[in-house]
Amino acid sequence: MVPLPYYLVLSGILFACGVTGFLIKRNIITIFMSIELMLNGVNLSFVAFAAHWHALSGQVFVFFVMVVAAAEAAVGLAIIIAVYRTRETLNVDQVNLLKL
Amino acid sequence: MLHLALFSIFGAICVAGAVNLLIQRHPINSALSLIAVLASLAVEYLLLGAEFVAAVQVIVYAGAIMVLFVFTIMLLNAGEEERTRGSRVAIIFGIPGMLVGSIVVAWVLLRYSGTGSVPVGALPGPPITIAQLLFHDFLLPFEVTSVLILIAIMGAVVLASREETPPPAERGHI
Amino acid sequence: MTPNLQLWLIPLLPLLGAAINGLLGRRSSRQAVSVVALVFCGGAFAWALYLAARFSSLAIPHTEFLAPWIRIGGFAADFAFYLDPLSLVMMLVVTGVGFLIHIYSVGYMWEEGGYYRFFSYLNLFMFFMLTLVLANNYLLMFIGWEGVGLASYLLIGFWFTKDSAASAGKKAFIVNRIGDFGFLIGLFLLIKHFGSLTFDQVFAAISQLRPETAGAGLLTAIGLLLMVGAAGKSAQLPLYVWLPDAMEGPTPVSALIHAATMVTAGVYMVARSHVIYERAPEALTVVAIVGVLTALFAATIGVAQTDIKKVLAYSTISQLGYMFLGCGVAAFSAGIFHLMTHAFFKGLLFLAAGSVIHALGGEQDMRRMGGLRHHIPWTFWTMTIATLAIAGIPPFAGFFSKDEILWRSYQASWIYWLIGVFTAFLTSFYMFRLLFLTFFGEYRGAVGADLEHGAGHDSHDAHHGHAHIHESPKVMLVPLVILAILSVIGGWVGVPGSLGGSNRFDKFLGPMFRVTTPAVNAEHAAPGEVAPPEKQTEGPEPQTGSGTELMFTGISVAAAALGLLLAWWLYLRNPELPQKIADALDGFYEAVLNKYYVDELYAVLFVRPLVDGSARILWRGIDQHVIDRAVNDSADGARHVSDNVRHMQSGNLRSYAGWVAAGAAVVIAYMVWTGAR
Amino acid sequence: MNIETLSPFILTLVTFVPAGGALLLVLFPRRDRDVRLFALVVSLLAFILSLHLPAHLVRSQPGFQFEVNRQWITSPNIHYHMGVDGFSMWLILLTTFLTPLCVLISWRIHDRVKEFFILLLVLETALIGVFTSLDLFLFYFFWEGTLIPMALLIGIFGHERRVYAAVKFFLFTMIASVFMLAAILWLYAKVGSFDFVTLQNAIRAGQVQNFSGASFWLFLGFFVAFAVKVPLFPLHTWLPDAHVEAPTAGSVLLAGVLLKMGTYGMLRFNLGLFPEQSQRNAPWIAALALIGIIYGALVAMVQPNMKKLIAYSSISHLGFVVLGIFSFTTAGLNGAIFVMLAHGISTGALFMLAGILHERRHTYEIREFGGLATPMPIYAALFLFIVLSSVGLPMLNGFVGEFLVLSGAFRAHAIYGILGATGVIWSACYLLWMYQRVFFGKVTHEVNNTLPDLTVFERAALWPTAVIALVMGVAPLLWLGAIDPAVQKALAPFAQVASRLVGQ
Amino acid sequence: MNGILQTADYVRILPELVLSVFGIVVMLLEPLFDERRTQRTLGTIALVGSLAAIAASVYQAQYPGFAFWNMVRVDGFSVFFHVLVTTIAAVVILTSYEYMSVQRIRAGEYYGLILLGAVGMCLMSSAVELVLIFIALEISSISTYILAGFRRREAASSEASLKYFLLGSFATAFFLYGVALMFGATGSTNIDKISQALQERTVPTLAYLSVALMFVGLGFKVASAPFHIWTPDVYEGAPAPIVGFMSTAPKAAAFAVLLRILLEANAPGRFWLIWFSAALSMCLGNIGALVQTNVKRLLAYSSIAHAGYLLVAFAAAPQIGISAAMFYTAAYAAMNVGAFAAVSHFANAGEKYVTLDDYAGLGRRSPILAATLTIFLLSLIGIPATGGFFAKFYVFSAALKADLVGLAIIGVLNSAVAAYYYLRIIVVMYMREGRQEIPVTKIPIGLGTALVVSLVATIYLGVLPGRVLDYALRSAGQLVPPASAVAASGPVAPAR
Repeated sequence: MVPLPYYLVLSGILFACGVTGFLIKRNIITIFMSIELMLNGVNLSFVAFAAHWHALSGQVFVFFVMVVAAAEAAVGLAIIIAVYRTRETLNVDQVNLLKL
Repeated sequence: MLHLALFSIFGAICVAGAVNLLIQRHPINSALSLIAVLASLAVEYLLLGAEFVAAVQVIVYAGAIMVLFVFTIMLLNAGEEERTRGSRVAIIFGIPGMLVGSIVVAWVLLRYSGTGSVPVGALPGPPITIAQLLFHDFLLPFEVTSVLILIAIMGAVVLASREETPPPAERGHI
Repeated sequence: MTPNLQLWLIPLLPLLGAAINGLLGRRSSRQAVSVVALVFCGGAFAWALYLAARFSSLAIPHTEFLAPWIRIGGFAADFAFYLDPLSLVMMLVVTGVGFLIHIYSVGYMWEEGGYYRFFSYLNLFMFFMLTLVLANNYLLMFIGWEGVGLASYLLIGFWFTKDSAASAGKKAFIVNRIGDFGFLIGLFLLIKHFGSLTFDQVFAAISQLRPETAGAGLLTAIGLLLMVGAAGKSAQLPLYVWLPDAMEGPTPVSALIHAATMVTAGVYMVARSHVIYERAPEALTVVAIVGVLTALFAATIGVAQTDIKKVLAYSTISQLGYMFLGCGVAAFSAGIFHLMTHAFFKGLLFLAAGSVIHALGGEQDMRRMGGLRHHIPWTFWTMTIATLAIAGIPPFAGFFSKDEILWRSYQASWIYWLIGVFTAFLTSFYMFRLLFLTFFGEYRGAVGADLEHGAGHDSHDAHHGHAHIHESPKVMLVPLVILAILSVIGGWVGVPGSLGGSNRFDKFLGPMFRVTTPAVNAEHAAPGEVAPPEKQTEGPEPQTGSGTELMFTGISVAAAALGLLLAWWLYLRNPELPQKIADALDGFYEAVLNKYYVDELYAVLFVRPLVDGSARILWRGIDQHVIDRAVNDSADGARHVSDNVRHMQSGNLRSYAGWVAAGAAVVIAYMVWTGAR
Repeated sequence: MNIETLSPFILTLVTFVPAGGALLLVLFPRRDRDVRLFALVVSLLAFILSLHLPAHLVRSQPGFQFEVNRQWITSPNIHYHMGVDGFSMWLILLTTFLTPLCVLISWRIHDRVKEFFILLLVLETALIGVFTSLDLFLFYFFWEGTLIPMALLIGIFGHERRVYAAVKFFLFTMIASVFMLAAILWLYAKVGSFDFVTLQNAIRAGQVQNFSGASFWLFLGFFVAFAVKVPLFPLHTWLPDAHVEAPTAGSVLLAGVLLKMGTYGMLRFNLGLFPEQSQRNAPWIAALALIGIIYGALVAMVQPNMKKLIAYSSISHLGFVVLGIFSFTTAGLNGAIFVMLAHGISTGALFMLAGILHERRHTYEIREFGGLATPMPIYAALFLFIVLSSVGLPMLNGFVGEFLVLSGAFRAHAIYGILGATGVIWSACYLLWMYQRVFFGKVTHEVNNTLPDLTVFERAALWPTAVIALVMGVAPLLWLGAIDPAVQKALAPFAQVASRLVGQ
Repeated sequence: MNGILQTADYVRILPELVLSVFGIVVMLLEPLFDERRTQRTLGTIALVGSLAAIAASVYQAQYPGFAFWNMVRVDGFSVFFHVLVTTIAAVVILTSYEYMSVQRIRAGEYYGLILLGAVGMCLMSSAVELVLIFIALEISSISTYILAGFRRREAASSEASLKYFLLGSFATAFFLYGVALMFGATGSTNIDKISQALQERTVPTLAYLSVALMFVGLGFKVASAPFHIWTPDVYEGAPAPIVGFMSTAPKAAAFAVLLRILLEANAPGRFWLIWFSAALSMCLGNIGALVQTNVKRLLAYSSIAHAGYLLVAFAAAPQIGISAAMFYTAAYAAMNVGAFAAVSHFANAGEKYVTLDDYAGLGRRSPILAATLTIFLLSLIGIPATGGFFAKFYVFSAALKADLVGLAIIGVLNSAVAAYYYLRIIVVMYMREGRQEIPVTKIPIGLGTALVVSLVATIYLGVLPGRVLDYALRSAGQLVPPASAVAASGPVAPAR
């Protein structure tokens, strides 16, 4: 018997980790991973809520999220490759052509 | 009781993996720790009785997406990330912001009553019922995802394809 | 029923002349121009004479409505003319003297460039002057008032290529404007309290005012303000400064505008407003004091001037002072009387001076003249007559009018009289000085030698290149003669009773000044007023005083004679003496020679500070360094802020994420806070 | 056809004929000469049409006439509501009168002729629209509409620092007028209508909720927008720059008409909608006006640049107008309108004259000239005439208005009249001094000896102004007759207001 | 809900269907044409597709109601946005003709992405189910990510794409989290159910939290402060026509979603949130734009400011506020697409000429282009007789109706300040002489049409806005049930 808030907090922690990763990681790919981390955190709370409300729609939602995540991954990695081609680096701090 | 134990164990692994993702400096390690997170999350789903989701989690995420990641990392043979200090803002505003935000969220979530606790397999998500929803109530979103994926494919092709189109033609005066 | 007198003809004829000459004159011959000018001006004169002839048979005062001008709400000011003895006299003087001077100018200006301009201006002046004297309300009067100012501006600056002339014109206009400022405020007061500017209505309303009602203070204020206007126009202290400079204009102009007519407008206005002044004793006193002081002050300056026209200018100011003194002691008819005679002899003086200058090819400095009486006898004799007249030697015109003023002023206060007499002495002194320096002794100048005189006279020089001094042409002499005659007999219309005369002039004018004078006011005159003037104003001649009056007459004549003798002694007997005297009291002499440095004083006190202040403080200071600066600075400030905002856009992805996260944190915190409440 | 049937459409016609002309101009004529002629014809047509107004205005009836009122947009409830009364009619005529002269005076323009005249005509339409519209929205519409063409005229066809001037002009007026927009919107939100008359009645009847609280800010919102246009003392800094840089025609319309938009707005809207507030704020406004009169004159006196001088002089003159308006006296208001018209004529003419000189010598610096009366006598004579009319010489247009304004101001507060009357002296000082420096004395610069006198077009542009200046001075009743009833009507509420104020 | 789909269901997603079909067709046909002809042909097909979609949306208007078991709801509101989005797509396609041929961009994917992206945007406006909204949002986002990076050779382009993508997904995650919490708070993801749930029960804190998170996500999409930060970089880097597209269509869609979620779902406690976000957006956007020298970047800042103006309408009372917002999106779309069309034409190959200095003397060199651009800029300033004026006007009057005097004042002041930097462009075009000679090509037919269309739209909205306004008002009425209108006007109270 696990109180629902536990799950929610866990998901929250994952989400927070994702945000932190986005903020502190330099490598674009890792940053992208942090985004995935955030999505997973969200998924967890979806499932948890689904259990709480006894509504399967939550789980379906998770399913859609995964699909979206997959699509994003495809596009994102493609973009990363494009950037790497033009800039020869994966460090975000060096991807700052556009500014001010 | 066992339930709580399992939750805590795998929850711990999740958090550990997530943290590890942050502290690892080589993308590969981060990717691997992310996989750990995903796997243990699948277990959490099982605990919540979402077998289908759990399965999909393992197959799609761990199976497909992460492979993609690792593949890209290899392709661009990304090395150790150097600790450039490009952004003060992220540290000065971002981190505190994150902390404040997460604290508030955590406070809300914890204080969020109206929850009993969740028994193991409280809501069995067998494929049948899922399918019911997916192909009936959520038919339209399901179909639309195909568009999404189509776009993703096109995008990948356009952006990542290496075929050389000649550089833009300069227009002369007219 | 009053017949329609077509009064409007009188001002409008000259206007027509001015318009024709102004618009067509450039292409038409001098003959045509002079004919037009003379015909229209003469027409006005003729019509004035006709009216004068009919005058006795008219219902006086006679008002003639021509057209509406301004009418808003209850207020109305129309083009309407007003005929009464006063305006008749003025009208005759203006048209008559004006006409003569027109004739004279034909000769004087013949060689000048811009001939048509001159006559069109001259006619324009006639128009405005006649409007001024014929107006039936103050606003119409103000038209004429400003208009004559304009005309004098144009005529003084007639030789506009001469900078001095141009600035003189400007100076005249602006100083007049300062006077007009006071005049305007006076009018506003009238409007505010009587809701009208028409003489009849205003005066009627005022006669209703009981002095015990607070009207007195108001009337004093109005009186003083109008006085400011008059002082500006009639060149009284402290606004007289423009008149001497005005001598830059052609001499006929000086004769017509700055001696005979325009400058007397102030006197006319004061006389016209006598209803107000009679009820404002303080104002009247001020008028008298200003008048007497001006008379003295100007006379002293006149003593030391060397420019023939300047001497005449200062004597004009001084004579105007007499007129104001006259009005100031409520002897309005006396003032007007002197105005008339003065018009004759001063006009004559100027014309004669002009003839001298003409003869000498533009020479104006008396130190380069002398002994001219053989060369230009006509001019000499007429000039002599005029001098005698102005000096107040009986039986010439000036004597009677001046004497009457002095007598009246004595009745007001002996100080007035004393100063008056002294001024009379000075007057005759400097006038005879002028006469002697110019016509006696031997010739000191050098005509034909290259003369450094204004561009305006170049043509003269060209014409009189051969060094021989010649009498002026007939067309110039005729007016001289006529005016000379007038200067002799002009005064006889006002022979005082004491001299066995019956002062017809006073009888003619007196009534209109007397009617509105309620006896009651005598008592209510402000206390401390020495011999409240109303008592004597135009009261039936105090026969008892005739003896004393004779005595005073004698004194003033003596003073005049003394002046004559002194002048003779100094400038004919031993001509080196003046220089000695001058050296003896050089500081004072310098001051007098330089007109007490009044112009310089004004420059230091008003002009410089105004110009510099505007330039430095207002324009560069406030306008550019405060207001404009503020505007531009705020613009720069905005740009500065914008630059800082730009730097949020560091271009670094993680920073952006930082902003987003921070923003999200704020939003979340706020929302939760709201929700938790 | 019967002329009477024209009356309902006349305003629309007068307003949009120039714009239509501009449209045709876009499409048709190519050669510059045709463009000029066409523009001239159009503007003259507008003028002739506008003559219909005074011809058929019922002078005895104070209200709005020639009204046209159609629904334009249902929500927001915006009407195409136009109408004129004694105030606006003359300003419309002033506009239509000046525009042909502007066309004539701009005959020499060679660069981008087409654009120039298109902008000019569009500007005319916008100006007329401002004076005709009775729907606040429509008013704002035209009000902003004047901004663009004017700014472009200055910015494209102006002189050296034209860009700075144009931007300054645009921003100043723009920023100020948004306050008015805010006020208008507030009124609309509360009353649900933009119609001037409706609003007026609603306010008079006190049907606007929490109006009393907001009225001051509303008043201020309108006032600021107008004060900048006038321009009132501290807000005037855009004017000299704009004038100096603007092309002649631009300056003429700017000084002649645009500035009047501000004073007209005060008269129509500040007094019309917020009588009480107007009464309360009159003291400081009058103070600003007086400062403007004296300050403008003094600064004008020391300007080395002819056009700047004229610009500052307009600040001084417009001060008279504001003073008159906020004296709330019959004379004051009548005078204010009359000064508007007179100033429009004489200052417009002055700018034309200055422009003529600039065309010949390409400078406005006074010290570049001197003794011009010798080479160009006719020019000098006309210049003097206009200067005198601007100085306020009786029998010319300047005097009547100033006299009325001052007497009105004096009636309101003696000190207003006295301080204002000093303006009479100042104007003589700066204008005559300038005239002397430019025309009198010997010719100082050799170039000036050869300056040609007025051309036919220039005379054609200048004579009408001179004649009108004279007529306005001699027969002001022709104008006042129509103005006075409107003034009486406008002043009607102030009686009650005064009593109410006393009550408080 | 029975298991059978009626034709009505399909009609109610007809535009989306049409668009996706044509998108796929374009994509498939691409290989069949050779390099030269591909551009024009495919462009034409895409254009036809979008036109058909417009027709479909108009036709669809006759069949209001729910479809696919309460997934989408066709009402005036959604139809409005359908038409808007599809029109924008059409105009952008027209704009792109020339651009593509110059840039040698692969037409198939390009047009395909525009069309399919439009599908997502249409769905966003009509979806009433958070799942669907999320997916639609992703579709539109992802397609714009890709389009932003279409000039792959340019480092700037791909960088823009990367930034947009990463930050976009970041924000999406927030939005998703919000959805999850909303699901947790109400047990449903259907907007109507949610609004019911929120009305019958006392609103749990969780709901507030979720609204906050969703606002973060959507605020990012509409580029409202403080989530505007990405806009300038992305707009600068992305291809000009695409900027025209993504600054209007996805934004409009996102605003539609925001409206649905905030107003239809009657999200609690939104008032001050929007208030501050609006004020901040206006100020930051305008101030930031003052010193920009790159026209695309300048317009990016201006779009932030315009998002702010739009949010003002959100803060105002629901019904009139919604209609104001709808009108604003339309007007803004008209002028901004037009402006970027002009910019993209002038920018020339490789987008060389995008700085203010390049625009110097444009008024002389190509008066037509300059004039049109001027009109768009004037409209952006908000000069009468242009759509921009009425948009602002309507928004501010709505705000004042709701007694948001403060916000309205901030708004008008900002619009006055904004005048400065738009004016700078006009000034440079007309009042400066061009320094270096820049090739000015004559306007091709496609672009010309695009310009004319947006010009006409701008002027029409500026002179006769009545019809559109009325339509917006009516559909807003359908959108907001009176009950929620009352409830929503509740939070407005503190403003007084």
